[in-house]
Amino acid sequence: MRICCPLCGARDRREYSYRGAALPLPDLAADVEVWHAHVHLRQNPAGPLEELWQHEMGCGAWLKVTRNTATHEILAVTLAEEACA
Amino acid sequence: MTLREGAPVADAMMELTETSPCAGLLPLRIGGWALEEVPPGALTLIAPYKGQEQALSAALEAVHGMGFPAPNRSHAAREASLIWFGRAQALLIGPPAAEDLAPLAALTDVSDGWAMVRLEGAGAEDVLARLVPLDLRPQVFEIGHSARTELKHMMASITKVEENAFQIMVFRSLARTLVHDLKRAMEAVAARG
Amino acid sequence: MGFSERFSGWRILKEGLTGNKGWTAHWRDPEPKRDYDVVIVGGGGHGLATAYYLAKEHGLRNIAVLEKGYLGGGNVGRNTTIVRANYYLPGNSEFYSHSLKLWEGLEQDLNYNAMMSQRGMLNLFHNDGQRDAAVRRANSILNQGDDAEILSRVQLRKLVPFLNYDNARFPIMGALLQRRAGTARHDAVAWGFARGADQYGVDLIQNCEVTGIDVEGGKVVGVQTARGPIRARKVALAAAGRSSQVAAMAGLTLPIESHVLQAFVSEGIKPVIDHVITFAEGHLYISQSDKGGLVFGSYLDFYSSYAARGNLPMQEHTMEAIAAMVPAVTRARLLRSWGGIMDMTPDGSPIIDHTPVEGLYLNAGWCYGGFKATPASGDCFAHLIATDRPHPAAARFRLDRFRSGQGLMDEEGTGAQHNLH
Amino acid sequence: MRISGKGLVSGNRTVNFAFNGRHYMGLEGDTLASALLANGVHLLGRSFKYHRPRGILTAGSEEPNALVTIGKGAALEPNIRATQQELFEGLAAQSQNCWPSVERDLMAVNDLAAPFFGAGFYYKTFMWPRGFWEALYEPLIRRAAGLGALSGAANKDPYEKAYAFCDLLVIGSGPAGLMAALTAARAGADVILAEEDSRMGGRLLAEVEEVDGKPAHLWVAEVLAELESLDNVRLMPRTAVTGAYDHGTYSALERVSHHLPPSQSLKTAHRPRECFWRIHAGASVLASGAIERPIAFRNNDRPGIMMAGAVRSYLNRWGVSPGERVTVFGNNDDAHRTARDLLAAGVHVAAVIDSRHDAPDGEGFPVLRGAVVCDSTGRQRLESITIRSVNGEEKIQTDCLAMSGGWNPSLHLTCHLGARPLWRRDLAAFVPRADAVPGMVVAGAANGSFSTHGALTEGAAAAVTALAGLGTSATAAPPPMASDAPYRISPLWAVPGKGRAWLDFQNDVTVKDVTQAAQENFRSVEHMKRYTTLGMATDQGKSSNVAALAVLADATGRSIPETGTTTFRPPFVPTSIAAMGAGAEDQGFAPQRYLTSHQVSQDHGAQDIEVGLWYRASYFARPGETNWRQSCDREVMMVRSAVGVCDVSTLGKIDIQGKDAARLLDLVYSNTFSTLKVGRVRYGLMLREDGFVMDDGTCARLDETHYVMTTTTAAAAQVMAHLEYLTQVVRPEWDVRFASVTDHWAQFSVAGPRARDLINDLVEEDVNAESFPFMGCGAVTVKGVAGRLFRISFSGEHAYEIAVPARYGAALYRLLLERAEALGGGPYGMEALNVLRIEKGFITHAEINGTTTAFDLGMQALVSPKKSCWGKVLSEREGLMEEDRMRLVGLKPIGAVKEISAGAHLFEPDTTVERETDIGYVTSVCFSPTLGHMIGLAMVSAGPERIGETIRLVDHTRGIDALCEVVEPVFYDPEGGRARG
Repeated sequence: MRICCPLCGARDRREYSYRGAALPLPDLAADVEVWHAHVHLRQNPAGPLEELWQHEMGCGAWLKVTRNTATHEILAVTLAEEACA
Repeated sequence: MTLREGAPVADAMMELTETSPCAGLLPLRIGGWALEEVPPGALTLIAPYKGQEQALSAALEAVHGMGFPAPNRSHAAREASLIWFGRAQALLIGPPAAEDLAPLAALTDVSDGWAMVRLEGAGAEDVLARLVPLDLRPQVFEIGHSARTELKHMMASITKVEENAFQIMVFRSLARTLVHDLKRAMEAVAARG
Repeated sequence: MGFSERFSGWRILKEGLTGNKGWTAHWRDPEPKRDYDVVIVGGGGHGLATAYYLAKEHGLRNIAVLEKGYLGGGNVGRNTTIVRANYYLPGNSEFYSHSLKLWEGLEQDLNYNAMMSQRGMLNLFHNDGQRDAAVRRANSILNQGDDAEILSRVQLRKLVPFLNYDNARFPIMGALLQRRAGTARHDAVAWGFARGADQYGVDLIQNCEVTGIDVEGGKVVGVQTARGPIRARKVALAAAGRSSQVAAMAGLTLPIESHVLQAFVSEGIKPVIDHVITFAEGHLYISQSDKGGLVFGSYLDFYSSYAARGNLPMQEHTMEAIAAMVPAVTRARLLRSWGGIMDMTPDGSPIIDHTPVEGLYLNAGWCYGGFKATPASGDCFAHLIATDRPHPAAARFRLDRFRSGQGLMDEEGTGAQHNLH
Repeated sequence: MRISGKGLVSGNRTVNFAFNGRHYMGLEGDTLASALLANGVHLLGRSFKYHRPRGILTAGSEEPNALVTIGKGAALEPNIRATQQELFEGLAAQSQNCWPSVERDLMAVNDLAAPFFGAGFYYKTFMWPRGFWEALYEPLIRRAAGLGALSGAANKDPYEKAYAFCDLLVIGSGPAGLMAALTAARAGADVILAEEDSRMGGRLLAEVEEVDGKPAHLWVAEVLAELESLDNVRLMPRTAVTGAYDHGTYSALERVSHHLPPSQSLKTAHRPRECFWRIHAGASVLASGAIERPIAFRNNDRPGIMMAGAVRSYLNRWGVSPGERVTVFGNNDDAHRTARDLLAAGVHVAAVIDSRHDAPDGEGFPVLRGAVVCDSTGRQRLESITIRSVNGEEKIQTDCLAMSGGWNPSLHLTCHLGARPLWRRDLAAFVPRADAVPGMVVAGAANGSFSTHGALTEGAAAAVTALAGLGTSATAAPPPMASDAPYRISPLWAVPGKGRAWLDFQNDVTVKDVTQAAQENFRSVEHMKRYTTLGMATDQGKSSNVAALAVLADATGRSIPETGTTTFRPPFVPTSIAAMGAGAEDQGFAPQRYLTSHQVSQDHGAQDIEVGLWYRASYFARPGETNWRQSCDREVMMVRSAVGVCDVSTLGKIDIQGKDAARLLDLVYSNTFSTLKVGRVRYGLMLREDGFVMDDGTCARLDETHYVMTTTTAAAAQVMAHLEYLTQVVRPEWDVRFASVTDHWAQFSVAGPRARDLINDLVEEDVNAESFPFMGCGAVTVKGVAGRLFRISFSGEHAYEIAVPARYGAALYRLLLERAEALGGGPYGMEALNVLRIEKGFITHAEINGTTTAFDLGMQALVSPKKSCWGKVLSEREGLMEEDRMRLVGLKPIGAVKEISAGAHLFEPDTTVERETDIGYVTSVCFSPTLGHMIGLAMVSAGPERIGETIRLVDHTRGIDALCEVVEPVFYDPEGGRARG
């Protein structure tokens, strides 16, 4: 598997680490239900999924990757700082 | 803390001798390749503050004669080079960073944080191909190109400094492993004749 | 209820002498009825075991198991066949202890030889911290009433002399041994439960994908399938790897992320490894099957996936772990690799519980641990379905523990990120 | 029998080799198989289950029978295919799975018991009495397991892994592959041409055929010469592409030195045995050819019964005829080709048996149309076959039967991403889907185009298509003249009749086993395979899967497509663990991190211990000290009474700058850092998103917008990634930068009553209570070097951490030890450090074990109520705030037993010891030389409420059952006067 880092270009999967689904962040003070849902519950689709990866062994950038979990096809990659700003 | 950390204050008082990261490990000559330690000069991480990218690049141009490098690129000038060192980071190698850059970027002295070696010889990329998951074909990774990647299981910075010559950096404490892994790769490629 | 066709050595002899003409189907292929007391979604190990125990322990007969592919085609048929009861946290301790006891009588109970082999499992440790954790675990196991021993480096070397003792990156200090742990022939477990359930009259329906769950007034009334609608008083989900999709049909969002876990088998070689050996630093587990193949695996590939296949970095990591710890077997050649889809939960432990929908029951989130759990999972799930009360051995496998924080079972202490367990 | 003047090895140097102890001669370019056939050796091994005598079936990597063991001692390697192993001077091979010898194998009795060893027999028996399975049955079965044996010694041969990149990867070097490579190469693309065989050319080396008006192998040589002359082409012989993975990644196994004698010279000492390649290709052309399939008939497994294509390979490539009186059996025209070649070479062809009624006429050999072979005789080598036709049955003497049931395209790699192949009736074979692997184009026989002309044309076209996908335009190399004979076949899978007809030769799976599986309702092809073990031998079912599927379809009254498809998973050929794991052997599994003080510590008698990836000093053995405890106790007392020095550089150090630095720290730490004064240090706690404690450590404020954070050694990388997450994903708008400076600073703890004297002895500044108060920090000049000084203590003593750039680390450490020793102190290691911290109740990852909260650790006060922080909300879930959660306390033994141990569990006195009554566990223990007894830290249900109570400690594994008093976790100087003073 290869992911195209917006900064470094296409790199082997082994340079990246995976966090999970890229979900909208709750307010820090949001109540426990909201944080419970954010941290634990997942739509977990068999298909396109927006997820967070970090180019940990490369440039260190966090990426928002849209990837099909059924085929592993990568549909889009952006820098998380831009996507989440 | 204006005193630049790591810089000898007055040589007369020196009692602490220096030890380089690869002391006792290098140089090595195997097959057609030479592996040598690059003498540790000053290394400064330069991380531009928000919105200061252009100003910083201009200031760098002015004081060090090199603008902020694009991703995967490096600049070289006399006794100094500036290599892209990851997201929003460049590494100034050689002279200490000018203090007047401080308002524009976080400057972090990492002069002693890295082991830096130079691998030279025809087909050096064949040696690195044993350790680095990077496309190093000459037409792809040209002189002046620089990448943050992994070397075996270590974070590394690799820069093509000349035809058949690469500068390789890993954290200082990993110097032994770096030399061991490169040596093994050189021996294996050499043994194929 | 007895078995219509008993297997035995005599049977083998008789059939052998008469040209093996007399063997009959291990299970029927019935047409689905229009109405069942219990419909179990998923004909994998857990679904089949659930059907078997519902029939055997609770006397239910009007049961259907709906399988979208072939029986036992899920993770029960793609794992590293390890059976053990060496967990240390309350909840897991009593459950896997119960499971191991069921394993020990399983073959006679099912009249099917699943080749349960209590060859012993060794968890290596490499430093004081790991040793203390192993001791804590061993004491938990012993307090639960199961067996565990701490072996010194010297004792271990006598038992398994071929490990890398003399020049390892992480020197071997000793091991936790559970003698009653071991392996079983994974497919045979599924087939045994299928045959057993079938002989109790359970309808095993293959190639019958569930496409919808019918809920009326907060109560489940049946399912839609590729072979038409089926009414049911109770619907039990045991569709590991697809739990999220199936639950979504009833409007539920689960605390589950699906990840691929690879497993590997080597060419057959004469016996070298008699135990199951695990190497924590590399998350490696390795054993040797009765056919001679080395069977092994390590981490997840770490990214969400429904593609039952893995990628190179984790394959290489797994082989590297063997090269590091078991250099005597590295001339063996990898023959096949495959990927299973794991329901990963935020604490790495499973769920057997009611759902907010009346009559809808959930068995999911087995992470890596599903195979060894098979009998107890079926027994406890059947108990819940039949009595609407949790089985004491699975009472802590609650769906609401993540919300409450009460009774989390994070054996590895890696936290709520699903893929880190 | 070698036929002089025939074959491509003719005239080559002779090579000496041995098989089963007997010595033979072969030719350079021979495989072990061709050399043995040339020497009239046909019996090579025994089958897995029935120990049937077996010979050579094929001429390639699909070989199920001819597996041998090569090498001696630690170099012994089992399961090597004689059909692939190149001959080298001194090669010594052995048969497998037979005892005492391949000719007389006692286990052959299994063959007589065959009726009782039908499919899945073991699922139905060996169950009584219980316990006999492990005791009796299983050991017997295990003894029969496997084919070859490993030596039991560690594999010391060198192996390697490597990466390669190209525009186009061409897999296979037959007509299609060569044309694809040529086309792409001429277009200037970067090409890798990978060929499993030692010699490139594929079937063109095995057939009598003209290409471009010249013998095919000469055309091959010309093409290779052109490819070799181009520097954008990389030829990789002996390299099998083993897997197709996501996004253009392929794996390949190169047999680097299997064909060479064991290395003698120093120069080749490091030459790898194998190399495991990770190839990334922009696109690929799969030109892997096809595999001929056997026909199942009674006793079709005897030595001498071979694939027709293999017979041609041995004849035309190696100049060997596998028999003197050959018969041919087929359902397609290729069979006739075999007869033609043999005849032309002067070999007697007794008959061609063709199941088709419309089979073509023979050219100088008799053709029996509409006939089949229904049996054979010959114990260790074929003697006769029985032919069944309309005129009844007839027996013919023959020593070699060449059979051809048709060809299966080698589409294995197209299945690796999950795609299923399609059935083509006209070929009676599966062919790959066009879109099976993104970027891969399949050409030639692999795609079902079996004529040479078809393969040449398709190969060139495939390269054009593949490159177009990369935006490179290429023009197809013009296909040379070649035969375009149509492929005519009428399916024949199994000849009906009594007895055992083999499908999977190695695993001994017969037609009967498959039909019995169907009879027992294992009708799904997956069920059938798993029940019969068909296709699970070392040949991975390459020659048996499709036929078995057809037999199953027949037995269940379904068409083949209805019954299912075959699928394949990586690797395409068995791949050694050593190659895929190369680099991890010995100590290569993980990088090794060394401290600047390492050598100096060694000189002072330090024993190394791994801490994460680091090596640290465990303790410093002084002359006369006979165990670690003596050293440890001395070092502890030394710190408490004088001064000790310890290298703490492994702690993660993160330099944080920017106007939002303080905000970031308030977010990441549960307590407040924005209020920290410049020049001061504060202890902080970090929570995970789920509210549990992630890490702890100190953080110093160097100036308004500049902090340096310290993490534990274990969590350094995790914390770094966490900070990146918070600043890039959670608060990308904040202006804060950070960098790891862990390796830049050599940092030493100087602890003990004399610490200040020692420090003042080394730094220019006057270090006193005012300039460096407790938890103060600042710049100092150490012997002329600018460094940092932090007055912090992890020992409870008056202590500092002094840091200088790492190049001065060794020198400063040496100096520190020198001065410390002058003050009655010296170095201390991890063991002493651990004792010192337990005496003070300081926690480490033994307590921060991922399942404990700030509340559990008695640090709720560090979760500021005044601000929110990362993880706070979930840390306050009701279930995490219950009084009876396991919470941190101290333990000291009060009963007769004075020993306590980490990992022990805790109970109320006078309760039974079982899970239900378990109320906690011990996290850390040590002998405290300061207090003169053992002490421990523990997590106990409602711990703080039990202070003063007696508790029972049980460690079954160490046989400890002790009574302890539950005490506050701080055992020493609870007021902290010593550290502050």
